[in-house]
Amino acid sequence: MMSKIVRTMASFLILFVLIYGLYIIMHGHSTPGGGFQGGAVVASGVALLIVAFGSHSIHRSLLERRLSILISIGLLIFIGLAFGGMAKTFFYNFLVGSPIFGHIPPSGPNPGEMSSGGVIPIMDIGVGLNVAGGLSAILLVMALATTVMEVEE
Amino acid sequence: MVVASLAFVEFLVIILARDIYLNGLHIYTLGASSPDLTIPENYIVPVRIILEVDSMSIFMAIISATVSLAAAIYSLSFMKGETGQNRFYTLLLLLVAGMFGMVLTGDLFNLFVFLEIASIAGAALTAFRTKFADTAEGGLKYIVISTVAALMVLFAIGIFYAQYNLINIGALAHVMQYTMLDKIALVLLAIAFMMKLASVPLHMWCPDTYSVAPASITIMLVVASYACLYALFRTCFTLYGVSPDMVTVGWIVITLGMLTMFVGVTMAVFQTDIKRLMAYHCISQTGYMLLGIGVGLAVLNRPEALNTYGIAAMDGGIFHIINNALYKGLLFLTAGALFYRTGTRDLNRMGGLAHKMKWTTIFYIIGALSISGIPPFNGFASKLLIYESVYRFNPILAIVAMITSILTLASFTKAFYSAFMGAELPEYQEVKEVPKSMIAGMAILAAGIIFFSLFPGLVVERLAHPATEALINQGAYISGIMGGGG
Amino acid sequence: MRKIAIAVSLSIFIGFLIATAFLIHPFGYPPSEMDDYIIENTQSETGANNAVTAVIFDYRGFDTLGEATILFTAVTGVVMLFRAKKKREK
Amino acid sequence: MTQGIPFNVPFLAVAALIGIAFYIIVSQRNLIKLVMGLSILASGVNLFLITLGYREGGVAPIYTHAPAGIMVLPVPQALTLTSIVIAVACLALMLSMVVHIYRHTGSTDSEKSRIMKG
Amino acid sequence: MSISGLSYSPWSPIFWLLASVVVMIMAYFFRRRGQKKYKKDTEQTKIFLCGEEVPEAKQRHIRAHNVYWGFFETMKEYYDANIKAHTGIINDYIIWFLVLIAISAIILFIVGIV
Repeated sequence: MMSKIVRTMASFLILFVLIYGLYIIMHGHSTPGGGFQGGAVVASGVALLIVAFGSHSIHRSLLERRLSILISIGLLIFIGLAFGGMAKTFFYNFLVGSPIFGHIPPSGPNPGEMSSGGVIPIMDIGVGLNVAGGLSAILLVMALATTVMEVEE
Repeated sequence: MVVASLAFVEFLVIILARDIYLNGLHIYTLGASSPDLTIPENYIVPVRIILEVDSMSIFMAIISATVSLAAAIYSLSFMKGETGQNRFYTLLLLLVAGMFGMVLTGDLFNLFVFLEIASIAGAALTAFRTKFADTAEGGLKYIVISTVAALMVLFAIGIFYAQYNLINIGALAHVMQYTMLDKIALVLLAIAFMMKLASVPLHMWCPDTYSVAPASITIMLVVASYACLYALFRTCFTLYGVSPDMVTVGWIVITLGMLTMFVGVTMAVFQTDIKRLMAYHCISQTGYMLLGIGVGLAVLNRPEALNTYGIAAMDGGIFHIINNALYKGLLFLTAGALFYRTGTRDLNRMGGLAHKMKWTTIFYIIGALSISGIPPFNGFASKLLIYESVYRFNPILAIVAMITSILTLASFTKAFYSAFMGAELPEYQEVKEVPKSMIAGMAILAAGIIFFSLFPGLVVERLAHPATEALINQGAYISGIMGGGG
Repeated sequence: MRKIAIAVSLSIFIGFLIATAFLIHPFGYPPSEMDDYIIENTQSETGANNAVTAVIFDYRGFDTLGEATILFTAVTGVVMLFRAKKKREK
Repeated sequence: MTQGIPFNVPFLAVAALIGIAFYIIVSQRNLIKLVMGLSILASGVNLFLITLGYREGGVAPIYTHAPAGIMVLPVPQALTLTSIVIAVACLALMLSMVVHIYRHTGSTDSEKSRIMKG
Repeated sequence: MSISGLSYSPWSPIFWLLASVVVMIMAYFFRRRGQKKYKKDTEQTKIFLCGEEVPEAKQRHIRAHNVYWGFFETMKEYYDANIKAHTGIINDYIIWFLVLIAISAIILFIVGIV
């Protein structure tokens, strides 16, 4: 538990961190970034909260069981999309050319579009959930475990 | 549910195996518009990840599926009463997935990824019983060793990528020029995999890890280390093939194999902890495989020697892998059964348990006779193949292998005597036979041993020999990827 | 004894690493058959502008699946390792 | 080979990083330092992978608002991303095991905290 | 090839199985010729030790540590060196790894030149 200034700033900054992370996840197919990077940014927001408020008060609202559900959902999205292309092969990008995200951008440098990339944006979201949940769960559990030990001694 | 899924996997593997023996090598390109499209249209090198399954891969897959099925059935009652069971089974399935990925993939980087999956799942499972003091130590040793080995593998992959801009095994073998950099990569890959499969003098993590893991996990770790053995074979035979230094590499492998056999077994005789004793045996049995394969590697460039005894040596080495996975698994499971009922792994504190645990004793006897190479059992069949062929290569090696076998018998007699024989000790009056599912898990492996003992010729011809052919036939593997002439 | 072993083997190992550094292609001029194909065909095959993301999720999607699985494994392992402690707390 | 950076300096940096990492791993008895050494080793290998993909004067392989010119290779970047996540996963597991070892034995020294030998 | 030799040679498992069946039948016949008066849980099953007091089960059992004592005593130097090498310290495992990489790299290097 840090001082009041840190806590106020953390609760203010966490919004920006989360929005930035979501932006990186959503725009992975057209700008630098992607599921892993955005997920890591979101997890760093959780780390900020843990540092500011202490792991026990975070643990009250963010159980690691719910985080593991998040991880599983992300992984299931990913695997489901991979199986979606099963008509041709595993991991076949079956959404390219279809109405959803199917737009193929002109070749060469261009301004970039949201609705391109086939399954890639959705996979980004799945992996983003997975990484954000996973790294937050690791941080939370290890923070809890170490603080409990300090209390005992 | 876990058992059902693993049984289903076993079923799928057997179907795939039958198909492969009938039709040869299988290719699956992930993400292409057709599974056979290994190289994109109008292009020269493969871009996507390719799964490539030949007889050797499916041989290892059969071992993994069988042993993990037995381990899962065994765990049902072995793990009863522990907390965190759902996570235990999740990790067990992930370990199986890692092993399957390692043996079925045709891509080096993918091999690295699955190696790490198997390592992390294995290390976490090793430290599963957190209430004991030594489990975390075993897990830490395993994961540190795995990480160092895996990073060296990754460095070698980087070297390949820098030279040829490829990470596919078949395509790399196609363009391999055997430069100085390739030699460095070969050393890194070979030694890293040797570290993972616990060859002397890199074996010291092995008893520490195997002895503290739950018994059903230990046998999975044994099979995971054989998946690394498979990776070593792939590196030496398929990736480097008939390059001129293979004689040297073969002799390095033979030397390490001899050291592994001898040091492993002599240290095993000394142990008083039953699972450490078995872990040292595991090391020494790995030496047989390295010896058989090393002889094959050393004569790879001489066709007449290869045909007279090289192939037989490799058959023996590969047959020994599946034999050892079965009987070593059985022995570790009996050790787990002893631990389950007595609560100790220390042989000094055991005795007279044969009066109470009849099935465990019978399974132990089967496993011990088999591992020591007593004639009717399958351990003898594979050892005989190795002795006969290695004797023609170099008699001294065969003699050391026989001494190792004798010492193996000696140490298992010691363990048998002190754990099962003797008077009924007062502190074990309450001991009962282990629950049914543990017996079922052991019975699967014992049935495998008996089947292999009765029909060794059949197994060698149907399972081990195609695997050897697949290893030697580098051209077929390459042409699977590159198509046509290879 | 241990210090001599460390010194000798480490120096030989670093020697080989430096040899690798000199033997490898000059920095900035790698061979690029596979990557040229990816750079050229990313947009038409996957529809993504970002070639790295295209490699991660399309060309080498199986690796990414393995990687996500590794993260899942690590989370499962860490949560499992610290389970007993939390039970005692409650 | 002539213009740009002479003597493959980035690869020499990789060699130095891996050498330092191995020195830490073999000489430091503190388990936390050992884990730090492994982390440095992972960074060294990642640096090696990422330097492999660089092309003289190349831009990032992203077509959105890209300036004209050659692009650096995308595959090493993807491989590095994978290996970074793997390193993080290993690190988390190793640290939690070190915490357990410290709880049981009260020491993070690899010689004092060992139970098994021989 | 000696694969086929496995099924026809005297090492064939079927042959050994038959032999063990014969031995079992013989053992059964010898057993049938034994004393009929033997009964369980009477004085007959007690251990006879020249009339001495029979020690407790705990003392009767030879513990694992003492098995093969002579072997270890003979090979003392080998075992002392070996156990000294198995330190159980993680750092040493990595040292062995480096040493082995160095040795095998040098061997390959020299062979490549010669």
